[in-house]
Amino acid sequence: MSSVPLSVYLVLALILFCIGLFGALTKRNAVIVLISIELMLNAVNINLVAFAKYGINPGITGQIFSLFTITVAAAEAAVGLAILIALYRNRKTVNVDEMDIMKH
Amino acid sequence: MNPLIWIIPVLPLLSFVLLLLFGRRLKEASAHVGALLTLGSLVLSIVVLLNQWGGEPVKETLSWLTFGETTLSAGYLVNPLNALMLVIVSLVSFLVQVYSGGYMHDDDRFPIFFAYLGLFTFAMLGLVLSPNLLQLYVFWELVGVGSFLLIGYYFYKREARSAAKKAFIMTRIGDVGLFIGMILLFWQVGSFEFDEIFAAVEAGEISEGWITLTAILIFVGAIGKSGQFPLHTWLPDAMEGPTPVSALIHAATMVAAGVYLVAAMFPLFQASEAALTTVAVVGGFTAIFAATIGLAQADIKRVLAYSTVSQLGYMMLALGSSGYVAGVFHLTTHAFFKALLFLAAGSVIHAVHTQNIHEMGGLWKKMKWTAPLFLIGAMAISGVPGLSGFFSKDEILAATYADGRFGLFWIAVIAAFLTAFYMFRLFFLVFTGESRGIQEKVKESPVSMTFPMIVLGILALIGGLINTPFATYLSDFLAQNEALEIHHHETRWWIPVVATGVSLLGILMAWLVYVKKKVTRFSESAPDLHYILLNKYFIDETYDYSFVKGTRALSYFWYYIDRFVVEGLVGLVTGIVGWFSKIGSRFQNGQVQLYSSVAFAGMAILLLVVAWIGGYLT
Amino acid sequence: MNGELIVFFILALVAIGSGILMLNLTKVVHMVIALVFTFLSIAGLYVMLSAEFLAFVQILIYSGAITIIMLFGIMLTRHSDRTESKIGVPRTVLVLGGIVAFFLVMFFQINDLSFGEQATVLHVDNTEKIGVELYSKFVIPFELTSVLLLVALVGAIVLAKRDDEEEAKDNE
Amino acid sequence: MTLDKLLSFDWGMMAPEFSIVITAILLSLIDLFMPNKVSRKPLALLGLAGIIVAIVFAVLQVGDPVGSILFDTYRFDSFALAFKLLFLVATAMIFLLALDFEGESKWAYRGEFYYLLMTALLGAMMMASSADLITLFVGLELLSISSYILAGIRKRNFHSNEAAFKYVVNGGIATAITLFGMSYIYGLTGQTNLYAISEMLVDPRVQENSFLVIMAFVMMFVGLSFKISAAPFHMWAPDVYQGSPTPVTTFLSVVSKMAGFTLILRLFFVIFLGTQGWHNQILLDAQPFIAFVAGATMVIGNVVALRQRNIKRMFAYSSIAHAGYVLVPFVSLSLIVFKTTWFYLLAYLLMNIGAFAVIQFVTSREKSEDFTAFSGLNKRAPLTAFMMAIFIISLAGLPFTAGFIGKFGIFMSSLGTGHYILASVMIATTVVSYVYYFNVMVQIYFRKGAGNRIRPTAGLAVVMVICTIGTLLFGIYPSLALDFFQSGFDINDLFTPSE
Amino acid sequence: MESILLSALVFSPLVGILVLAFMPNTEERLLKTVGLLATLLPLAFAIITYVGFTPGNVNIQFVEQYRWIDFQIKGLPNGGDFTINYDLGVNGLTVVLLLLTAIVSTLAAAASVWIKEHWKGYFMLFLLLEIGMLGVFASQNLLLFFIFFEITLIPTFFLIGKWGYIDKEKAAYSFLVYNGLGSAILLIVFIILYMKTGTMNYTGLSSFLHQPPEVLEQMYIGDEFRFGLLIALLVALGVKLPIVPLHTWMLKVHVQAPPSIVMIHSGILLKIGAYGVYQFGIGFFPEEFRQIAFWIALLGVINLLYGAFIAFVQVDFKRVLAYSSVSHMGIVLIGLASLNGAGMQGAMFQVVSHGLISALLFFLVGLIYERTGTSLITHLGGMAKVMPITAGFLLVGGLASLGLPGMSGFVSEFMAFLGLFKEMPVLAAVGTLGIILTAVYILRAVLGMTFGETKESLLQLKEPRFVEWLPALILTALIVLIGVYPAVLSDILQLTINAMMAGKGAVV
Repeated sequence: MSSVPLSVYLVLALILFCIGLFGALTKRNAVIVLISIELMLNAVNINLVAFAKYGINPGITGQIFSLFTITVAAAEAAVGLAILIALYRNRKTVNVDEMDIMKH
Repeated sequence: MNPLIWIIPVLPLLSFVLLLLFGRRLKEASAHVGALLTLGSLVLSIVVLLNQWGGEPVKETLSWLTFGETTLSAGYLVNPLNALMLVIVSLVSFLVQVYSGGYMHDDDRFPIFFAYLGLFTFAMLGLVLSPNLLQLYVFWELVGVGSFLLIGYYFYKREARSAAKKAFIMTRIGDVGLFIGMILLFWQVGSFEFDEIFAAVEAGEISEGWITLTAILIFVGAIGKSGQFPLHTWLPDAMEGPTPVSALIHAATMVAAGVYLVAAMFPLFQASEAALTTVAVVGGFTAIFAATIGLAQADIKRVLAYSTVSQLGYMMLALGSSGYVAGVFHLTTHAFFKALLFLAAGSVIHAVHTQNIHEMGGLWKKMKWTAPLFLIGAMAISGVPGLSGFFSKDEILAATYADGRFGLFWIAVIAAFLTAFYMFRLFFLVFTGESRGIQEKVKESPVSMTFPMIVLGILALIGGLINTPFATYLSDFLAQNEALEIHHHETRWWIPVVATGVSLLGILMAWLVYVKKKVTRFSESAPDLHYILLNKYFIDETYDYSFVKGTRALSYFWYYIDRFVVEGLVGLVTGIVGWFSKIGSRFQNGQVQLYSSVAFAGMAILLLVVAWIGGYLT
Repeated sequence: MNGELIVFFILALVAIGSGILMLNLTKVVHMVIALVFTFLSIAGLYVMLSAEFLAFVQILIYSGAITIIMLFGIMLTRHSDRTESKIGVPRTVLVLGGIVAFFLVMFFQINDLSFGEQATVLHVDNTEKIGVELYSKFVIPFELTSVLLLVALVGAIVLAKRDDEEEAKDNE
Repeated sequence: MTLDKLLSFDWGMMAPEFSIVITAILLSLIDLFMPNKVSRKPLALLGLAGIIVAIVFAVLQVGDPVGSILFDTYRFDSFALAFKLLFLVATAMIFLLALDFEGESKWAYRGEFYYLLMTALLGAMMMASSADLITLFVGLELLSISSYILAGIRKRNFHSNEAAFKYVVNGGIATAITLFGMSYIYGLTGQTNLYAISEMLVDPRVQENSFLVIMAFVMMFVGLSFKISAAPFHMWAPDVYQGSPTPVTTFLSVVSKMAGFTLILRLFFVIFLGTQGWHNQILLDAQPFIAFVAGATMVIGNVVALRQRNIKRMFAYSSIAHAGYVLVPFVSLSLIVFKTTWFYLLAYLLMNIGAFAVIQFVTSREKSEDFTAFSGLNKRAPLTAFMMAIFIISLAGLPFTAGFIGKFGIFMSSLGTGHYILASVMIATTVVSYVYYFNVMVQIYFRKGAGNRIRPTAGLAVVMVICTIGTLLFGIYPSLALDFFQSGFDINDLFTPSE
Repeated sequence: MESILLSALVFSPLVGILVLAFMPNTEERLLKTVGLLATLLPLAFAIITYVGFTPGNVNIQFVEQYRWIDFQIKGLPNGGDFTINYDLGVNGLTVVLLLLTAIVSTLAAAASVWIKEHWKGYFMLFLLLEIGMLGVFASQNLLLFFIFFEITLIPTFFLIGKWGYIDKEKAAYSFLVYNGLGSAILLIVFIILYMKTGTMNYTGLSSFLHQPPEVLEQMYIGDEFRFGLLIALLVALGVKLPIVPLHTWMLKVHVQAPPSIVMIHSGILLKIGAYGVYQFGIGFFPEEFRQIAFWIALLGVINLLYGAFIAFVQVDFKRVLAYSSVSHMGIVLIGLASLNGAGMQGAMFQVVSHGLISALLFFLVGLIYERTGTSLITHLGGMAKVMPITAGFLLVGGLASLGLPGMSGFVSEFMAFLGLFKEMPVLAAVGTLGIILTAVYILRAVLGMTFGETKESLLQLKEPRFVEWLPALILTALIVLIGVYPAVLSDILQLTINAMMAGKGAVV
């Protein structure tokens, strides 16, 4: 019986998720926005791994799920960054709030 | 015989259709076509009348319209009253058409005029032949249209336009009364047929209240058509039409249709004392009311028009006093002498090209035929003994007296006096004295015009003989109708004396005022009263300010409601959608983080609400 | 309070602290560095959760690869190093409100969530188990992931590659 | 697990997916070894051929029994097949659009475009064809990431860059939210297999935490709502649709959206209805919220579209609105959902691809995306104008078009279960939509436009004609599609766990 | 039993559309001729149908039924059988309406000589519109009705928006949105009925709906729900009819649309609303209808008076006629609300009669507008001098419109009031005010245009040629025919209406 209960991990993940979300929604720098999204995905991973150990039906599946998540996150980060670079090349900016030529 | 009856109205219809289609080619011949076809009707009508003498009523119907389990029929009915009316209508119509051949000679829409006359005659004959209320209503309205078309014959005149419109609308107000009355009666009886209605009344199937209500409503129709107060104002205005039209429609036939209607529905009226009283009071009031207005008018046709209104009131008074025969009798004689008067007036107008009696005068010598004929007419209407009007008026007075409404009796007597006065005022101003206007070449009218006048003159002279106290042919004839209970009232000896007295007094007064000039004219002695009379008691103005302006105001009110409230609400809805659209697209400001924020906030709210509703937030 | 708990709290504090730090720093590079600490402490947590292989992967990929490419990104885009938030108050309120609400709702639910069991066998042959599962049960998503990585690779190249001169003119 | 065991599965059922994968790989290889300056047009044709092969395989599978590989990580059932067919047909037509687009701008000489479309399609197909959270998630991401790249593939174009970036950010957050939800689902049930999850839901330990299940449900739903651009998660869509190359826009608005719906259908219906039937409390609780989302989507999509002048943006809002319509049957929770949704998506596919084909045609010829580019189209290209009119009429849901029957079906499902308010909202917003749809018609038919006669290329023409015929055919005699669906697909398959 | 006559009738305009599609769009005369000829085909079929119809037979005749759409769903109540048939047929009422549609369409096609441009598109849309109208009346099931109903929407939108007058597009949108909303509500009601009963066939539906709750048990539709459906139906059809205050779109259409289209619109399209109220409102929910009959009659009276009052102060003759339509549709409502043989038949007569009369009047408006470029009453004073025949027709039209006996308007007005007086005499008496007001505004407008001094601007005008007023002559003849001998209609209508009422527990 571990002395670290499941709920504590979950709360931690929740906090990280919220931090990531806040960053993604408010940070002006596009790179930070992308990184914040990575943080959100990390929070998910904590959940998955914690559930894999303390969940209702503990098993390796959670860990495998988080492996996939990590991979996908990496791919997403790479593509996001590539897009950002393409954009930067044209517009010379990475400020998210300046990317508004399409609106209304 | 029977198969021929339906031809009577069809002949004028044929004339209408033919002239409408081929009038342009027929030109002058139109008058002949019209007159000949009407003559055919006349001849047939006389045959029918003779057949009715001692014969049985004839009724033929065809199914016309079915709904639910009910079948409405159309057809014709001949009874003594109808037969008499047929003859009057076709006779006057024929004479007027002959007359018009001369009178309208110069008009370039000559054929149309005769076409309209044909239409009118058709409608009038159809009305008379109707065996049921519905069919009567149909022709009733058609008659109105004929009248409307003919009043508006000089369509380019503004006055003609408004007079036509007024005539149609005023009579339509009355018609609605008839319409409602007829429908209510239908739901009481289950039929529009006269005989079935009378049978139901007889059998007491309808309650007293319903009888009174429907009878009065039907009488409202008669008020409109016969120009009774308060719907009388259109009739004098209708004089904007050509004079032969006035003679035919607005003197002899159509306006008498109201009287005819009451007469035809008489068993219904008889069953309700209140209805009869209404008829009598309205008639009596109209008789004296219109007579007073007639005193002050300057237009020859308007004087005659008010005279007509007044005389129609007389007839209503007679009917309302249960004087069925008196009413019908007066209707008949009135048709003769009033048509005569109008035709004579037309002849005068034809000659002097004015209608203002103050611009006439001294025509006695210039119009050898017209003047004596007019005199005959005037004497007849004034009730000079021996002429037709004397007998019929006498009958009315007797009936009124017998009915016991003494107030109305005295009103009738006064009206008789006034009638004599204004008729002879007219006569003296027009035919005696010196010429007051420019009348260089006044010529007597052609034969085509004088001939009908002579015929009518003879009838006005002797027409009264059909029902004298000594020989009650008409009474007996009408009494053949079994549905009626005709009262024979004893003629009191003093009534004819009083009648003769007042009429002679009236003539004398007129002679004193307008020939001898012994008595100051009314206009000078009582200018205020004269002013009121000249302006017809300001009834037109009152109507104008109340109903016409009121309707207009109401219309504008609704129009603005429509424009601003109804459309405004629509505008509001579209405005809200548009505003929402604008807000929505403003929100879409290109900031990607805003997009996500909105989405996330949406999710948070969603979760909160789920939690709240689900009761998990404890 | 046992040692495990202490370790957990330290790691958690580091993770959260660096996260908050990231939010408050102004220099972009600093932010990224702060985040590395978060990633690292998360790796530590994985170890505590009997996921050694994952911890390893976490360090390799997040603290390593992703952080590095992000830094490259920062370098490549050569923008001013500093960044400050310029978003308006209403939106901050919207975001904060949303997040707080979300946090609270979730927090009350997971606060006392416990199933009282744990997979004691997880520690044993952790990596091997993962390998076996991955290549048997999850072979289809695994292969699909390979396609995905290929796509990401191609995409990243296509998008980030500098164009030929000729193509450079092809701007609208 | 041994190789024998692995090989014992009936891999043949994956034939459509395999054809797509193989084609994608082939394309990338050929592209790699092709000389730089050579036109990539043949690649498109090859891709098209690959899709047609896949369609053939798929059609041959119609009526096959339920099959499963490796614990449902791949699952073959009628539901999957029915929707996969739609994806395949749609993508085939998008390839034809892409073929035309190539001529207009040099970016498209690259082969990536085609095989990225292929992989995106593959992702969508996997989303339809799996009953395992992990596979579903990977499929979703495969679709998403391919789409991000496709949106930004005109990399010298400001709009394209911006669209791609916005898409990545929004998509990333959506992914995170979806995953967060999935992690709880996994955690509470300990399973990733949908049927197993469904069974676990009745477990008392899960029941205790049913609210967390709802939370997870909502989060997954929200994440997927991004994909189908349902309000308030729709805001990225207009920008991304406007900035992306038109074939990609078409793909996003048709295939990607349909995949989203497919995933939602499978995920929620299998999880929540599988074991407990139609009266699952969780789903019933969630009903009003889906209804709200559907209503908001219809309102916002249609109302905001009124003010749009950019034709692609206008159709972006239009497709948002259509997402709202498709969500309506979800609320009604009856078996009719599948049939109506499927038919509506089929109709939507035809009319929307058709409309976008015309839009691509007109905007590329006019060099303008303003909706006035359509002015006087009936003079310059009468037949195209007529076909556009058909698509618009269908989108507006007027009769004798597939769109009408589709809407009719949706009404049937919502009114049959008593969702009168939702149906009323749908009706009202449909009427609003008439205004902007007919605005385009007014441009086409009432306004005088300058310019000469223009004619579409063969690829475009084929797409337009197919879509027109389809729209009319399924509008006049919808039984063609309905009977095909009825006889070929037993949708109860969905609820039959594999052995 | 299997006759394709009705299909042939409904889709016969397609022939014209196809022919036109392959014609060059510059040949004005040719296109107009073909357009006109194309409308003769449906007219011929309509006449065949009318002649072939057996008035004594109460059943639906010329039935066509094929399986069409099948939303088969397993595991639902009703056994999941959601089949919708292609289902045509006529009864005494619809056969008349079909004939009316064909006649008015042909005459409107004749009135299309005044169309100035794009004749090809015009006639194709025109014929499409005719398909829609014919279909509406020939349908025997709700979906088909609805489809044809909506079909009329699209061509009308274009016909107004492209060939109308200055403010045409606004009018077109107004038309579209209002009618779209109306038909949308209609669709909701239809589908609810469908889902509750599993059938869309009129006969099937009404027999289902008239079963007592004991028989149907859970399937029985509650009374309050029925009221809801009925009211929704009335709102939906009220837009089309139109019922105040849902009428504003119609004014725009009447003023802005080309005369030929207004002939169709006012002559036929508005009548669909009336037909719908009769067929669905009374046919499906007679008991509920009876309970709200007073309110419907009240609405009818309001329509009647409201339209009449406002028509009185309009300066544009087209607007007078537009409000006059509002007013006349009040009579339809009155007749329907009375729920007895007289009233219902009156309403149906009014449908036909107003169709002819408004077609006539709008035809004349077109004729006049073509020559004078105006329809303002004050600009047209004294027209009778230069165009006596036109003025004559105008007068005839006006008189017909104000319900002059001897013309069709009277018969319908009379019967409607006859019906209402039996049920609600007081309300009916108030309504008769409308009879007077109608005379007032019609005469004001018609006499204002024809009588009086002739305006100088009109002096050069020439009377139109015979062929030009031939349609007016035909319409007048029909109006008079029905007015003089209403049995031509009543014989064929009566049994249908009786059957409807007898079956539905309404009092005959």
